[in-house]
Amino acid sequence: MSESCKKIAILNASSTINQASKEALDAALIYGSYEQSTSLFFQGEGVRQLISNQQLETVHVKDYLKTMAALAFYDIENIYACKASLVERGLAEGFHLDDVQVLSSDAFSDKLHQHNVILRF
Amino acid sequence: MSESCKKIAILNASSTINQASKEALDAALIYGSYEQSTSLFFQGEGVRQLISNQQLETVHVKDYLKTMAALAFYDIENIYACKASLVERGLAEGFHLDDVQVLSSDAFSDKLHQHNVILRF
Amino acid sequence: MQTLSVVITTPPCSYSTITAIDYINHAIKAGVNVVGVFFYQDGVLNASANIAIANDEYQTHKHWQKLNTEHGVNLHVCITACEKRGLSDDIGDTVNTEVTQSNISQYFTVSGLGELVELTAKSEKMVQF
Amino acid sequence: MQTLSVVITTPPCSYSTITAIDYINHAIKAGVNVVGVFFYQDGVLNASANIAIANDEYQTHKHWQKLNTEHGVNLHVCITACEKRGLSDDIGDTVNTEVTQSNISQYFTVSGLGELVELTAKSEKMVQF
Amino acid sequence: MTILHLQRTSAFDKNDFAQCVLSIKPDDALVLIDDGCYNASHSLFINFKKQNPTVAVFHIQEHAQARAIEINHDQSSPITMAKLVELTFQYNSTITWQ
Amino acid sequence: MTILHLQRTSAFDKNDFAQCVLSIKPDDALVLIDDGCYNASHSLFINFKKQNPTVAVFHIQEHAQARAIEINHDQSSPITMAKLVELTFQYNSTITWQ
Repeated sequence: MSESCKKIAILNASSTINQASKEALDAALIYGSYEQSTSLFFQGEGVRQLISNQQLETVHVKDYLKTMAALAFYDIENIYACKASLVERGLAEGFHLDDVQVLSSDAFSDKLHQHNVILRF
Repeated sequence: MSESCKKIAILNASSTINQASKEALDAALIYGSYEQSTSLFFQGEGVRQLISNQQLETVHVKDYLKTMAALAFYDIENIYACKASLVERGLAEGFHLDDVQVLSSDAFSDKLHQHNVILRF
Repeated sequence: MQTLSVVITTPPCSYSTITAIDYINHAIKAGVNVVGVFFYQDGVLNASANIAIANDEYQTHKHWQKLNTEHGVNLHVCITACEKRGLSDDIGDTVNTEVTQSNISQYFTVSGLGELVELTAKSEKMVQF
Repeated sequence: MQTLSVVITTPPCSYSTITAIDYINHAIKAGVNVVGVFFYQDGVLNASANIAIANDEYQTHKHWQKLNTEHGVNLHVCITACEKRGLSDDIGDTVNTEVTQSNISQYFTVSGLGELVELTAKSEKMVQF
Repeated sequence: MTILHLQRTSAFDKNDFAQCVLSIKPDDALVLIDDGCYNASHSLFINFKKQNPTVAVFHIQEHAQARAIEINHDQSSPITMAKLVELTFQYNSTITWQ
Repeated sequence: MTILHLQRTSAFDKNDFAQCVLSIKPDDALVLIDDGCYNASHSLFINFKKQNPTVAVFHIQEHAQARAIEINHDQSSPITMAKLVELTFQYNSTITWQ
């Protein structure tokens, strides 16, 4: 692996029961496993991925959300949620992940701007 | 072909440069060629398919809109556009097809309700 | 007997397709005669013979197969929609040029849009997924 | 020299893919070094060896082929994303069980997500389409 | 004739639901399916319910449960997939908003 | 750092553009691509322009032309695909809103 001090942002925009959301997480974990500085952003319908008590197995979908527990293992510690997206959807901040930072649209965008590569799924 | 006095509605909801729009038209023409009573509805982004002076070849897309001229040949004469969708998009009624009936949301829905099978693309 | 046809436009790895399969299974359980399923647009990708989904995930393709083999449900794919998406029943073999191969699953019937018209005529109800 | 990688997530028959190819061709024309293209999600379907698009329509797959053969652009497909969508380089042959076949186009390189990380590291810019 | 409207997308993401509510007549029914269940908390749905209190509205209970969505039964009746099959035959046609 | 925002969907259809405009900073640029060109007549775009008159906005001329969209050059500058390649290297990163 060539040296890289790039910061990678994975911007999650799809709702929970969505192949795109699962494949976004797969990409984030790979960046993490290669020790790339990686942050996760949740905006729009993407914030739904953070909500507690979802039961994906009920609709025969494997609970990939559990895999998010591995994020810390790969040193993916910067996890940001857009407050406006949560408020718009009437969602409380009861997340199944610790350490999610809920940010105003401005602050959320500020954080995005600190990254060199941004992929949106 | 078994006898059928069903009325088929193809509800076009996708913008012009979209594979779904082309495949919706293909389906409509087949229904027409089998002498099924078929109507075309354009709503939401779908109304854009009716607009004149589009130049699909500019972006390397074959101008399937020209094929709409064949609709009359297959006796597909009921073509409805949702006025609210046109107004919302600031589109004038300058269509490349004759005989498009522009209807209020209520009248548009009334017409939809006269069909036995409705496919939306 | 109630008759039903279903149109599928979502691809095999979209979770939306699970809902469609669930619906068809419940229709069969309720004694509905499922005349046929017509695969169109990205839905034709369900007919690929080479789908391999991780063992611990929903095996969409195996559920289609089961609908065909155990319940006799006809699975029709639109060949025009197939070909532009990489599926064909007429692939030249590079070794033996006289035979052609297919990468469309044997549980699916290669059809055209005319079959959609047939299904429409033959079924009381037609539902799109 | 400016370096660029491109991530493709749209399928071959989506007209969105034409825009991506147009962009890459213009990058090459401008003297940019296109380090690689990474196909992910439904984008992997571009790598199907059996796409047949009507002659009078844009031949997406031939344009990818041309980018590879004429401009040496590396086309990487994510094999995990491929397999759940029916593409594989390890298909058992029904006649001769000792050989395996591939339905992935020869112009594409079978890769994993690790290649996405490599491309990210090796390119000044990464653009998603 | 009557239509059973199958709403599969979220109005927080796409604009199909806006078209759907404009198309519903008094004797039609609306079923929230898949991500369509998210609409239960969208203003389009809430306004629709206010203006059309007598239109039948259902949601697939398992689809709401999978997404941790709580829907007030005054607003929409939870149903199973088996019930959806029944409904298909009680209305003249269906439209799938997806 | 600066971001080049590539907007590929229509706000008349999907809500990506609403998220895009919330994310644009003064030194960023916005490019309307593909169906994104339709946004030129959307209220989200018009309000964005009013509130951020100095942010650079472009559209791919051929993409607008293919769709018979006329965009006032005061609102957005028409560019070629070659220019888009140039822009890619003038900003620190890109986000594709699609």
